Amino acid sequence: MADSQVKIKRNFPCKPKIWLTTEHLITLSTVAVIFISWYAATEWKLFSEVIIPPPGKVYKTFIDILSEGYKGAALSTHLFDSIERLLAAFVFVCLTAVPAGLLSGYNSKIRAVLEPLVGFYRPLPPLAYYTMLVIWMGIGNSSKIMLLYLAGFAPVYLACISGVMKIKRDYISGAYTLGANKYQVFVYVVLPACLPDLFTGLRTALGFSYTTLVAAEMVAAETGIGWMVLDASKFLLSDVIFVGIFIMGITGIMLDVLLKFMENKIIPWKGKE
Amino acid sequence: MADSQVKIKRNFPCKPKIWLTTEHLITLSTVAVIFISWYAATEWKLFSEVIIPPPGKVYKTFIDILSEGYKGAALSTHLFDSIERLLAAFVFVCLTAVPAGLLSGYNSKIRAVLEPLVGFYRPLPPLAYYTMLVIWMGIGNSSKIMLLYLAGFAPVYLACISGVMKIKRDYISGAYTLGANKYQVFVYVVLPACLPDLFTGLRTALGFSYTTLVAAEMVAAETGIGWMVLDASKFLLSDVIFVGIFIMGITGIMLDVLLKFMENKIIPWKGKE
Amino acid sequence: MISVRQQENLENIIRLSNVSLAYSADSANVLENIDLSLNKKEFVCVLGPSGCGKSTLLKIIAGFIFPSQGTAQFGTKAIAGPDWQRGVVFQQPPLYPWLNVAENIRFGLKMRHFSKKQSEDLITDYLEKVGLLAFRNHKPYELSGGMKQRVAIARTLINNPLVLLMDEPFGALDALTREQMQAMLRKIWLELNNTILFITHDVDEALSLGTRVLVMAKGPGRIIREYKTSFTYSAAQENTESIYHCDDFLHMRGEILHLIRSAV
Amino acid sequence: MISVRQQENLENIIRLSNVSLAYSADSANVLENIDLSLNKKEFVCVLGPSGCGKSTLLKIIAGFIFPSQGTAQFGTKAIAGPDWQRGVVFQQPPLYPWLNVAENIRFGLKMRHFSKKQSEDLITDYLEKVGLLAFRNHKPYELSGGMKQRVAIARTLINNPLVLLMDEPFGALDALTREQMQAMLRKIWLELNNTILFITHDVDEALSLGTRVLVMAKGPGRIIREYKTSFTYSAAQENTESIYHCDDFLHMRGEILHLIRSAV
Amino acid sequence: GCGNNQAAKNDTANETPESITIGLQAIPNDELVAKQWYEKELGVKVNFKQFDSGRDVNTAMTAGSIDIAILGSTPAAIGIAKGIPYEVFWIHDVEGDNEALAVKNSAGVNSIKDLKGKKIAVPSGSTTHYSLLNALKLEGINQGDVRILDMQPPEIFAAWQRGDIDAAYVWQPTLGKLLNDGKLLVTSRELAQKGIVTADVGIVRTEFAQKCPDIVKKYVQLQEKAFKLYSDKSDEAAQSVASELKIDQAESLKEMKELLWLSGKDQLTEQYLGTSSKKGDFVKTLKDTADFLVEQKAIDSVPEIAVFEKAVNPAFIEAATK
Ligand SMILES: Nc1ncnc2c1ncn2[C@@H]1O[C@H](COP(=O)(O)OP(=O)(O)OP(=O)(O)O)[C@@H](O)[C@H]1O
Ligand SMILES: Nc1ncnc2c1ncn2[C@@H]1O[C@H](COP(=O)(O)OP(=O)(O)OP(=O)(O)O)[C@@H](O)[C@H]1O
Ligand SMILES: NCCS(=O)(=O)O
Ligand SMILES: [Mg+2]
Ligand SMILES: [Mg+2]
Repeated sequence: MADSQVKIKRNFPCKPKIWLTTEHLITLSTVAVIFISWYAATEWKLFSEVIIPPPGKVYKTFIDILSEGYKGAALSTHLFDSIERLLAAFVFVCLTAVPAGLLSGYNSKIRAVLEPLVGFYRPLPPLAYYTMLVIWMGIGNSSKIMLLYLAGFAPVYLACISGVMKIKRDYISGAYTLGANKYQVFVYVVLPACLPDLFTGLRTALGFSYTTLVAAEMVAAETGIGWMVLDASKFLLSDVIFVGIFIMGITGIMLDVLLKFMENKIIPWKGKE
Repeated sequence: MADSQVKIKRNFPCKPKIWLTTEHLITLSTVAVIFISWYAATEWKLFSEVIIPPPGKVYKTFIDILSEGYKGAALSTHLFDSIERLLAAFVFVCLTAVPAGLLSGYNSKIRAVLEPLVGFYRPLPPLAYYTMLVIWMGIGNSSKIMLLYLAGFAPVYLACISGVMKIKRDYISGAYTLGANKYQVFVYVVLPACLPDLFTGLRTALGFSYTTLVAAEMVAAETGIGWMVLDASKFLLSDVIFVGIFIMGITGIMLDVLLKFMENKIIPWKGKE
Repeated sequence: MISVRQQENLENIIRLSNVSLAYSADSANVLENIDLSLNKKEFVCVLGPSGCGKSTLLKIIAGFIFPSQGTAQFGTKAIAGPDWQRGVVFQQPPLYPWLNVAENIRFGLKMRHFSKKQSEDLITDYLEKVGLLAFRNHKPYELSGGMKQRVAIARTLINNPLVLLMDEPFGALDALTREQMQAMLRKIWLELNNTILFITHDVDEALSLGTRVLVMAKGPGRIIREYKTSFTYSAAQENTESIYHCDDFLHMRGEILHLIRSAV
Repeated sequence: MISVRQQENLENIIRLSNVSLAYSADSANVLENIDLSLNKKEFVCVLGPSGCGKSTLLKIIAGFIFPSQGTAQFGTKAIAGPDWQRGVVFQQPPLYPWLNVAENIRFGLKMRHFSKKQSEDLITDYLEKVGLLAFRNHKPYELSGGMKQRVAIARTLINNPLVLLMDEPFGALDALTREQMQAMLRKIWLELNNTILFITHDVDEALSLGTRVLVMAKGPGRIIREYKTSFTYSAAQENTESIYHCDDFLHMRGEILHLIRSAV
Repeated sequence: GCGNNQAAKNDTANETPESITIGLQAIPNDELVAKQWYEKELGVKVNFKQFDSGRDVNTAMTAGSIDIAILGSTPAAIGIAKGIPYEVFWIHDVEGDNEALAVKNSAGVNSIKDLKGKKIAVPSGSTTHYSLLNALKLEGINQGDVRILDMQPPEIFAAWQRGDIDAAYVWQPTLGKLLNDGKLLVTSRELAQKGIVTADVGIVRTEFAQKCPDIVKKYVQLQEKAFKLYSDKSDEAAQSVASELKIDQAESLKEMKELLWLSGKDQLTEQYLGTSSKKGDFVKTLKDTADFLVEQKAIDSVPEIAVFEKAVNPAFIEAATK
């Protein structure tokens, strides 16, 4: 009889995904606590409005900027211009830092040329050499993209080197004994074996480039989220600063989630070797 | 007879270290090429002196600053103050980001609290929130160290999480079957197993903090290498800027080498599992 | 003596009832309808074709994975995770590369707060048992395959767990070392009365060690036959080699080999 | 037929002269004074206690490490690195986790620019040979220990290298699968005439496969005895089981076991 | 510093704090001349903080990190409009020829009107930003007709060299460098004559001013002393500025002369701060500046004139010159 059948709860070592876990609830609570403290702090006027604008005002400013734009450009324009610069830089990073890093890890001669250069410029603050970049590349988008590019290059480059160094020796010797030449080992073994590190590098690089956004938009920008925040800070518009910071934080998280998603799609074997 | 003994060249799979390798020579040549191009470019006056000062002048300025200091403070004071800020931030990073990251990797509830916060602030440009920091913490060293600390926190935190995620499951199950409790697994397995990733994170963080140095010393500093570069740029003293950049690049490399050295001492098994 | 042990054995220490396991919701069952009890002080050997689910079975008892259906119990409690009373020797030994051989072996004792002095003697003892005294301070990556396996064995044995779960522990050992290890394990078992689940692909080994031999078949993994044996007691007393030539042994060996061959 | 092969064998394909090896300048020699030639079409099995340097010897011939003293030659040239003509089956198979079973097996063919069509049939053929047809699209981390080993074997065999270097390739296989694999390897060897160096810890296996059996001792690792054998030809024609009972076999087996035992 | 310690709230008007913090900018005026005397004559320990622009001064004031500081009238107007608790008590200088609109020779521009369609660089939110916008407005040029780029002086110079920009409204020393291949269109001195006054002013945290009026008074007296030194022995004054800015004496004198210096008495006139009972035109200047910034949508709102009246406090000059 159908109703005598007992449904048995089944366990699987690889659990199916649940959409709302305890962890999600904890995260939501954390965010809620922060918003409530923020609201309370401003409600009880613990700080002046210049220091911490109340959530309501920030929201209002957001709506205003959304409908009217900020200083002659729509919010979408600001956001789009920034993202465009970021992505342009990011694409160049992928096209150059990945091969440069993998080759440097693979061939000690190439590393001998590139690593010291990267090691030298890597700790340099963008603000220290930005003037030089403007001198060489002008005040247009190219110097801005260059700055973001330089910020992103080093993390990817170094992650690739360290990825190559960590490859199991047997993966490589195995390939040789199966008939691969140096080039094939590079393409069919080094590259896939480094993918996990590569993605970590790309995610670091994206965050890092984002971090340089305000510096990049400091000079002669008329649009961009970074510029908006900087401009607002000149006029002590802390509500606009907050709006800008929220937009950067949230778009930053979104880009990162996108990369994470791609990572999971491309490297299903991660952590299962 | 003694002279009939033939000396045989011996090979070892683990080669002894040679002090001057081909790679070193290539590195030296690279650096030489850069210096020569620099020299040539200024000698033929391809750029104005304000844009790229000749090596000779930069050297002279370096000697001058070395003997007389820059704006009332000795070069060593500038360097020392910057390094002090950096190291203070770095120590705080080690003390907080490492446990926070390892615990977040180990316990999904802790991660649910911390990861979104880090994910949110991580892409934020220091320049965007520095104003806030100064408003909250004043213009003293604390806001500067805080900025450097925040720059360093995220890379270490994320590296630790990813390190924990990559640990072979058998390392952990093995420890449980040998009698370890959760706490012991953390201390005796998770921590050592993550060391390679931890060091990668620390090196990224140090470079990243360094990168934030100028921003940190932008407001109301009177000493510091970052401040020196920024101050010089206001008066278009490009020779001083170059001196500052060289000092930052070289000390940056040195700190990194130091960390690498420690890494090799502490993790001799890296890449040999 | 044999009958005394048989009587003590009545108490179940591990009990799997109607266990099935699938690695994911959309894949077929790897194990199906497994009913298995390990009695106290039993030495159970598991034989079966490659991929039939022997390691999977062991992982369930160890508490690394949970049955998709059915229940797994240790004593009177459901198995909720790993525990040092169920010691495991893995098919691929996960030695800690940051510890040397002696430290790897000391790991369990340290976790269980043995004093350094207490441990030292035990470690030397076990290093000798597995023939690695000279490699005390070597790092795992400086060892050969068989040496790693022996470190892993010592690391688990030194803990003296109630239940020992061993997944082809002697798989990478040469004939001689293997015999020595078998003798050592037998001796420990006779002295300390652990309950042992021992996966092997060597029928001789199973017969010369076990008090019970399980034969598994695949597609899906299940237990198709059980043999009670007692050659291990003779082997403990006489020369091991001798049991290999006794008729009972050869007969059972032939039967099992036939069974495995025909089960496919 | 046997004598024909013996004659062809005269040509050396691998030659180690007076080889010693230490893993670092301040550690003792792992191998000392190894003189070893592999003739064309020979099937050489290596036996020896755990840690005596079998894998190390194989790594030298594979070209992964270089002798500290002495020379290693492949044909007339010094061995300068790995090469597909010296195919290797590792003790712990380094399958690529980003490729599925079929892709792992196809790896060598792809490197050597075989067309997809040519490869497909070969792959199916070899998957069948190692009994993993059903696991074609599985990822390596979804396989059992023995299944991984079989994928690694297929991956190397499909390349049909001149020299096959195998490090305990059947170590994780159950009796039946092992016999099947042995038969398969023997067949391939007879048909394709590869030269094989086969490390094993199973004396029966060595005797039933090899045309020559080397016995090594440790401290430092060296070759202490060589046996010429031809049981493999009988095994190829008759039932394999039968050779295990023939007197010659048992005699040689006893001698080798005795040798290994006394060498310590 | 004085009043920094909330716990030690004390009603006695004249506390002597342990130390005070003064915010400086690199402007060749009385502040830098007087700097040498502070430590000795104010009778407290003095910490100096160097700022790059008025924007950072506003931030530090909000944080309560400094007690007395100098900043431009534009950032001062922003700060007051935003309710940062400080008062203007002194005018260090009125911007003269040190801030000017320069145009590159190659741009082919001869008057402000020709700037249509050109790129003009200016540090946003500074005195020159205000001056530039007003200069354009006076000539009837719409903001939309030109491209105004926010840049800091070093980048202005770099972009100028490359020909990326056509004009820039900046201050010394960058201004001088630009003029090597450029010419002046208008200076802040000329604008001041048309009522577009920009200045560098002294501000004091309101709380500090109430608690330690004596120190503020003494501070004003030292500015007077500097003014006198500049009028009587300009070489000596120039020397002290030169050593502060690490430039030579002739250069510093030249730059000092580009500024309009005011004595305390000047400042008490109608034209500037006025008196406590009747505040002068500077209140309106600040309010105008703020209004203008709202008009330009740089800030969102401006308070009543009364707020600016309250924020301008000539009482310390009155006390000092008594
Ligand atoms: N993580 C996994 N995900 C999916 N399938 C798996 C996983 N681990 C094992 N399997 C499958 O489960 C089956 C049994 O594997 P198991 O490792 O238990 O075999 P075994 O009997 O131990 O074999 P061997 O003697 O070769 O070690 C195999 O078919 C294998 O493909
Ligand atoms: N990477 C290494 N560094 C240092 N010593 C090593 C290294 N690899 C092996 N050895 C040492 O060399 C000796 C021989 O090792 P090898 O792996 O060749 O043994 P084996 O004969 O293959 O043993 P098994 O049968 O256990 O696999 C051992 O004593 C081992 O400790
Ligand atoms: N010359 C005044 C500069 S600022 O204070 O307006 O930034
Ligand atoms: Mg298994
Ligand atoms: Mg080996």
